[in-house]
Amino acid sequence: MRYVDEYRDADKARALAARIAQLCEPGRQYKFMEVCGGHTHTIYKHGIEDYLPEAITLVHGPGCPVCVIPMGRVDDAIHLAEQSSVIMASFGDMMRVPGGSRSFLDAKAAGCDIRMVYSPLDALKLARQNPDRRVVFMAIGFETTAPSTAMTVLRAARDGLTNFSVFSNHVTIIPAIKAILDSPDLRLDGFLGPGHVSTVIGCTPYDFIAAQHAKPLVVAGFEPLDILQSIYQLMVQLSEGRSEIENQYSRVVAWAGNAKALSVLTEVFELRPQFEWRGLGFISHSALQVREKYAAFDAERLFELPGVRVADPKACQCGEVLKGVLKPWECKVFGTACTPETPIGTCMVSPEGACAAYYNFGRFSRERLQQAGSPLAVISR
Amino acid sequence: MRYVDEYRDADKARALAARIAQLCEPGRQYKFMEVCGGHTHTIYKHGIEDYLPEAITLVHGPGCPVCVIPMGRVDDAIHLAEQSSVIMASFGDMMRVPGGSRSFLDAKAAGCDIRMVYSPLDALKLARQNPDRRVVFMAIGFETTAPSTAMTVLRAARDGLTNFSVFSNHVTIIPAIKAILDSPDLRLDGFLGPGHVSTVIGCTPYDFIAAQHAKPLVVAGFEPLDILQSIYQLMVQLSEGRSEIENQYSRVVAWAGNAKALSVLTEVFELRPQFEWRGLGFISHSALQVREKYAAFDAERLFELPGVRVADPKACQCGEVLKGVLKPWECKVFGTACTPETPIGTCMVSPEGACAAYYNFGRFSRERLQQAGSPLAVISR
Amino acid sequence: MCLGIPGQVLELMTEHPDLARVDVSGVRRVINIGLLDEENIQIGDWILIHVGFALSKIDETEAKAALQFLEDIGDAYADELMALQSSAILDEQQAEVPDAVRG
Amino acid sequence: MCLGIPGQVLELMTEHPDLARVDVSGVRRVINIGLLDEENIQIGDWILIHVGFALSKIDETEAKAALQFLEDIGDAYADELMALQSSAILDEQQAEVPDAVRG
Amino acid sequence: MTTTGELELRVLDRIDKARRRKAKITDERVTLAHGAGGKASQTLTDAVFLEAFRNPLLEPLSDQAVFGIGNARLAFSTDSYVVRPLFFPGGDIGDLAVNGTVNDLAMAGARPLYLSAGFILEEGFPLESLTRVVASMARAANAAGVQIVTGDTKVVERGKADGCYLNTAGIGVIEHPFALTADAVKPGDAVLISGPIGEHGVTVMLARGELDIDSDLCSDTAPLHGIVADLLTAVDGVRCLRDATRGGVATIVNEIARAADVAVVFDERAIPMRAEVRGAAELLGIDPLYLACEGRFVAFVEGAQADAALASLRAHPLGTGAAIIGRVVADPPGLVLLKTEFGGTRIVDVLIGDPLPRIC
Amino acid sequence: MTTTGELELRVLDRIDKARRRKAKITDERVTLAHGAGGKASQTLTDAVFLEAFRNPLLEPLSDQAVFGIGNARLAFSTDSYVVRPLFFPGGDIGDLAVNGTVNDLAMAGARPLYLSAGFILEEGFPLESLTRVVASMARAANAAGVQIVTGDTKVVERGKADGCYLNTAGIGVIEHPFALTADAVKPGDAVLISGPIGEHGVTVMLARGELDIDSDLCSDTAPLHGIVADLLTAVDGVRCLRDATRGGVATIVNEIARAADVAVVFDERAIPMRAEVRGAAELLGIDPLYLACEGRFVAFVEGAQADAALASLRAHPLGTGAAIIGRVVADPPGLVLLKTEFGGTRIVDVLIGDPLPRIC
Ligand code: SF4
Ligand code: SF4
Ligand SMILES: [Mg+2]
Ligand SMILES: [Mg+2]
Ligand SMILES: [Mg+2]
Ligand SMILES: [Mg+2]
Ligand SMILES: [Mg+2]
Ligand SMILES: [Mg+2]
Ligand SMILES: [Mg+2]
Ligand SMILES: [Mg+2]
Ligand SMILES: [Mg+2]
Ligand SMILES: [Mg+2]
Repeated sequence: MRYVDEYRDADKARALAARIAQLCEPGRQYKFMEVCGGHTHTIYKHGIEDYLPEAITLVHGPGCPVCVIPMGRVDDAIHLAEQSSVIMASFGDMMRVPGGSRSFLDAKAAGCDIRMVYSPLDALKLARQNPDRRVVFMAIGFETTAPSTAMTVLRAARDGLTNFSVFSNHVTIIPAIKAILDSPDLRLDGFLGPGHVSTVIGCTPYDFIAAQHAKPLVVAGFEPLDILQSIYQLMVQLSEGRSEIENQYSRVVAWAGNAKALSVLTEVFELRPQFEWRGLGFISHSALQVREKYAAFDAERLFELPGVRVADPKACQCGEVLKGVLKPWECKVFGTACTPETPIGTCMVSPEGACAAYYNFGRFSRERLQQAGSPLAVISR
Repeated sequence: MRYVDEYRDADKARALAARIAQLCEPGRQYKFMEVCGGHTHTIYKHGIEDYLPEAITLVHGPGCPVCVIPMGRVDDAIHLAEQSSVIMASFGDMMRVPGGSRSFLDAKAAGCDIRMVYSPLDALKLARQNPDRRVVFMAIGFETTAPSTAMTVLRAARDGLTNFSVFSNHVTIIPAIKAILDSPDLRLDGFLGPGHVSTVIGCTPYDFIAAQHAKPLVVAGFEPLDILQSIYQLMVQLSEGRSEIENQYSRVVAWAGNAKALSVLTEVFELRPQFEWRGLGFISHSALQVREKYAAFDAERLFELPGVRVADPKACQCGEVLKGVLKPWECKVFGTACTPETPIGTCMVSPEGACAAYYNFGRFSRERLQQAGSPLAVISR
Repeated sequence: MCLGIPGQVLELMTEHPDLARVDVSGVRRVINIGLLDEENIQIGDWILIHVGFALSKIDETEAKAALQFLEDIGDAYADELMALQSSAILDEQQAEVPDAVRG
Repeated sequence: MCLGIPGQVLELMTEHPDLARVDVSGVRRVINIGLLDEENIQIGDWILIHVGFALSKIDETEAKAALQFLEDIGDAYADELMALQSSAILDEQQAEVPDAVRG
Repeated sequence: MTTTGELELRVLDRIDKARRRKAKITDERVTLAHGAGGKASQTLTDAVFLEAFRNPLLEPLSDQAVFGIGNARLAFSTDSYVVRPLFFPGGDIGDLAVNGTVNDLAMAGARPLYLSAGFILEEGFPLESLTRVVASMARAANAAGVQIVTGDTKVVERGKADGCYLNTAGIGVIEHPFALTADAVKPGDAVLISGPIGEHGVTVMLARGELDIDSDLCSDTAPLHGIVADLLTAVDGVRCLRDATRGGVATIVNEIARAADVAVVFDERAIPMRAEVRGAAELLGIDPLYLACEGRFVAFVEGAQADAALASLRAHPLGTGAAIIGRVVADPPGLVLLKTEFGGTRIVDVLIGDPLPRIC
Repeated sequence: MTTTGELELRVLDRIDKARRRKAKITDERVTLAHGAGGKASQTLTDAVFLEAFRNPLLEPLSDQAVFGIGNARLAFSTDSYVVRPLFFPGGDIGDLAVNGTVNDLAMAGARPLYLSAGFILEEGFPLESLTRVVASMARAANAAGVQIVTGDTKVVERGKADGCYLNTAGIGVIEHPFALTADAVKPGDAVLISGPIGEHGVTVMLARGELDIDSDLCSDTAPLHGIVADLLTAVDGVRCLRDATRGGVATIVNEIARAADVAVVFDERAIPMRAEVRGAAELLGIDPLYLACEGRFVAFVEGAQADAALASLRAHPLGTGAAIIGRVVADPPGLVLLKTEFGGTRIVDVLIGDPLPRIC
């Protein structure tokens, strides 16, 4: 596959890894946060950590749209799905996410009409095919996904559909990064920037990270060499004493982002005063709601919602994991009470969640890895 | 079973049969019509003909509600069932009755929501259970059944139900008997009167048969001894030169019928100017329609119906069979093209239909019967 | 015409005066007796059931009289048969019939 | 974040100017390219697909430059390895690793 | 009257020929009748399944195939179970699925050994119900002395099934020398039933609740290989056995009459039936001869051994209500007759479609 | 960093213990995950079915039971088929149902002989479709040299099924001396696959049409007993065979790693896969290792005979794409690892529920 296979080459990885290792100052520890859950997934799926010296630690960030949905919003969505007139359309990712007592999958098994879709446009198609039902699209995602939802709303408006609405849970990444930078627990040396969010918002919104917090950020692609190269670029900046915004993913990300996508997003959505993030609490101006102008397509306006805030389970340490303060396996219930089969927190549900990624792909010790022939073991000796 | 077993006693049957045989005038042939399909069914199911001398022939009449429904009405009913909002409720008897191209069973297999009910009240229950659907009750039957439909309409009216209606195909027996008496093809010596119709209408409506046509009629019960006894009573009348209306079924039928049932019937229904009977053509004042007052429960007023008249299949001789002019096996397609599995005419569908009764129960020759040990064979020698 | 089955009233539904629980040879169903308003139906009464409604109350006196008539005819016939049995013709006839179908 | 996959435009839907048929390694789907209005998408172009929409057009020049950078690093490393190979240590290490997992 | 008589005979011959013609499917769609065990089911089996799969082992269309592997004679059978409701007085889909296949093996005189179990579950089916069904299967397997040794589970989306469907297949070993086949049946044979008919059919029909009829009836579901083994030990003139499931006694006896080209004459008075079964049948206008049993079988036995066979059946707890209910005669071939309680004679034909309640 | 390392090790041990704990069902209702072949399916099987039916033949939870009757060693297996759509490029529910059971028998090294066929049809199912399915079964049976010798048909009301469900059960005879069992697998064994993975899974997923993705892929459905027989003749070090159906290669290899208490290390680069399968998997965010095949099997073979086994597989028309895809090692017991193309190592765990497309 073009633009994929080239970035999975083990020889180039070894070369990059050697350079990265060479850049480590003896005795110094480096902590980089990959903001984006997609990166977390790639890191574990391809075993990228095997190429990193012990001095470098990757810390998983809050950029997993499924992980940050609070339970109360899931319950609201299930409440919608329970209306006999409603067909709930959702990405597969949402199906297992637990609300206060159950997930979409549970609700579906109990009789709710919940359909998996690949695209918000598929939800629109459902609305056309079922004129006597009300189709609600469970809209989740960061700035990457919000323009697609917005385009879909615009099309529904153009076509005069009266049985389609979106339940917007779209969030924005910058306030989440700010919350993390403001957290006293965490000392970070730099960031891997979310490449696909940047296809929309570009690279300039990260300027404050370099300017105000003096941290480097490299907007990174999603293939393993992209990540390794981005780490290399971070290490180079640190070794040179720089803290700048760089774009490793320039084949896909334009520095200015996608103007059309931004304008569509802004046409349909506006910032909410504040929004609850799972584990992180309320963050102001961190989420998108449908504008008054498109009220006819806003499930929150069309339906009554319980809107009950549900406290996270006591055992759940997702907040700490999402902020990068805890490694997944440091959570007390990790892998025992909380597994992908019986998730307590959202981070164990989404394939982009740090706990799920670590449990599914990375659950073994460095020692065992070396026995199994880690490339690092080969390189570092 | 009380009031059942006592009337199935073979010893008494032999005694009655002997008396009947004794009453036959040598050389004379007797033809009696059992007006009612229920009688036809009993006659074949219990093998009553085995007790009758060859001089007596039973001729099957038009009193099978399913048999006389014209194909166009079945098509209309299927048209109703095809409306996605409609639940069609029907007695099991109707399920296999062919319309112009298909039956309820076919329509159900093709996706129509058609439910079998035991009582019109069950259809009412369906309406209560499915407030967002429109339940149509396929009302068929003679005066026996019409009061039950009427009671159900009255109850729907009392309870203010807005999603229940009846598609009335109720017919009345007297005009059909008149049509038969007016037919030039048939010479009858007497009638077995329809016992269950008489629970409602009583015995006086048959007076014209005795008075104007000088034929005896005995209102008969439905157990085999009831029928044998009724035949005996007919033979006694003939031997005594009488032609009167008698009530063999006096344990169930009051001479005056059931006043309450008649009043309920008259409250809800009125006579149609004319109505088509399968095989018999249009007969005036022979069927019931819902009165204006209960228009809200009349499917014919609530829905648009195609109302197309469909000609009977060419091969079909049901009309002749229903008038008693032909024996079932004298129809050219009987038992070959027309079987209960692939019925051409309605008489092959209903278990009360003469063709079905004869095909299912009676399909063997007198010769073979005698070999198998017919009681008649025993008695008559 | 139309299927009618005798059943015996087991219970009158006090809250629904037009309903009664009826037994038919050990199986039971609630039947609408609204068409028998004037019959003053009681527990133990026999009624004729059709499509969930009672159409008439069965008259035990009439039933007995009719059965008596049948029995009288039967007895008379039996006497005649007795007289006939001195001749062996009938026995011979029956022997030709297979066991299972012997009347 | 969010899954994005590169695909190549096979066909532009003339009747729906915001739709294109796109190939991803031999499987094909119609993708909405309405967010790339200003990119003047042509057959043969590569785009990044996300939830049925194209989010950006892939820049081949940038891609080549980036790959060149990786190759340069790779080549340099290979040269260093060559130099190392005179010592046999590395071969010995590799022999301990099972065949199937050898990098 | 001679001409009428002759005409009637000609008509009857014509009908007979029509009935013996090769089955042809005229329907465009599957209807419930195709699964009811009667004429439509037979037509479907003949015209679609047999036509496509034809082989000597399938051809007899018994409820089981019999073949040898190595030195063993084996019987192999399958059935799917879609009964609604899943739980009913006297049983549930679980014991039905075990006993049903055990009985199809038993009807070949086999000792059932191993069962498979295939579950098709509807999304949302309560696990508690599944556990009940499975526990009931385990109990039934235990009682029948068979082991469930292999299985499969599929889950389909809500609305694509009705809670739980089951399939069992079974293997049994035949350890006696008799070949129990339909075409072994001969005029002079006696027809026996192992107990009262129709209890399962009525129980399930009423348990659905749609008819609002209640009763104290229980399903007759039971494993029959024990009583069969006793019968085969007691009597060596057993020709053919058939459990009276879908389509009831009438349908299976018709199948055998056709296969053996003989007539069967039932004696209505001899047919054992509980009063409640009769009551329900009268109320609904259905014929109990077509009601399914799940723990009764019909045995065709050499006439001379009928009483010995009856004694053997009655000696087994599952056969206390056994009876001789008919005789095989030569004529009219392929037909089943009923000598009615009333003294008349009528035909008992194959069931057309599902038995529909007759009301008016 | 030692304390972190030690803590991590302690955590891993805790997890390992948790994973080995007896399966317990926590769900109240059946979900699609219980039928997907992954962890939920295993839990259901262990906690409900095995618990109730427990016997030595069922206990190994292979895809078939193996037992002796008389002097013959037999394999017995069943599967139900609920695939949607019924017809898809390269196959349909009919040949799937034949090949699926043939293959489960073949995985015991058995020669499949006889099949049963159980149909559950939805009222209204077009007879033309049924005829197509049946014809396809007949062709597949013919191709596989098996006979369909017994069957059953049930019809359920419209809306209570999805056109047509099938069950097949099969009997095969084992004519070689090897016991092919999961616990025979040992460190040092090689893991082979008979051809490229995931074609059936992707084909069916796309054929549903809901994703609006099209491709030229075809299902890989095929009968495997021939290629298995060749392999068993060529090589006597075959330890265990498993067809890579529901849950895909990942799931079945996990099952075996657990049963044998060994680790398996896959080499990602060696795993054969068509470009289209990869494309669809990337587009949908699913892992092809979990995609079902219906004509591929995994063979565990003594390490020294790996090349001979590979040669034997490649010599058969159904094995031209065969490959050695991994090795069995001792540690970490019960885990399956993947050496990625990129050079890293990761775990390949049992599938959780149905593979859901990952989009964001
Ligand atoms: S292990 Fe579970 S509860 Fe703990 S942080 Fe991870 S997802 Fe949350
Ligand atoms: S055989 Fe058929 S067509 Fe002829 S009269 Fe009877 S029902 Fe009508
Ligand atoms: Mg809903
Ligand atoms: Mg309808
Ligand atoms: Mg069977
Ligand atoms: Mg069976
Ligand atoms: Mg299976
Ligand atoms: Mg059977
Ligand atoms: Mg199997
Ligand atoms: Mg299988
Ligand atoms: Mg069967
Ligand atoms: Mg298998």
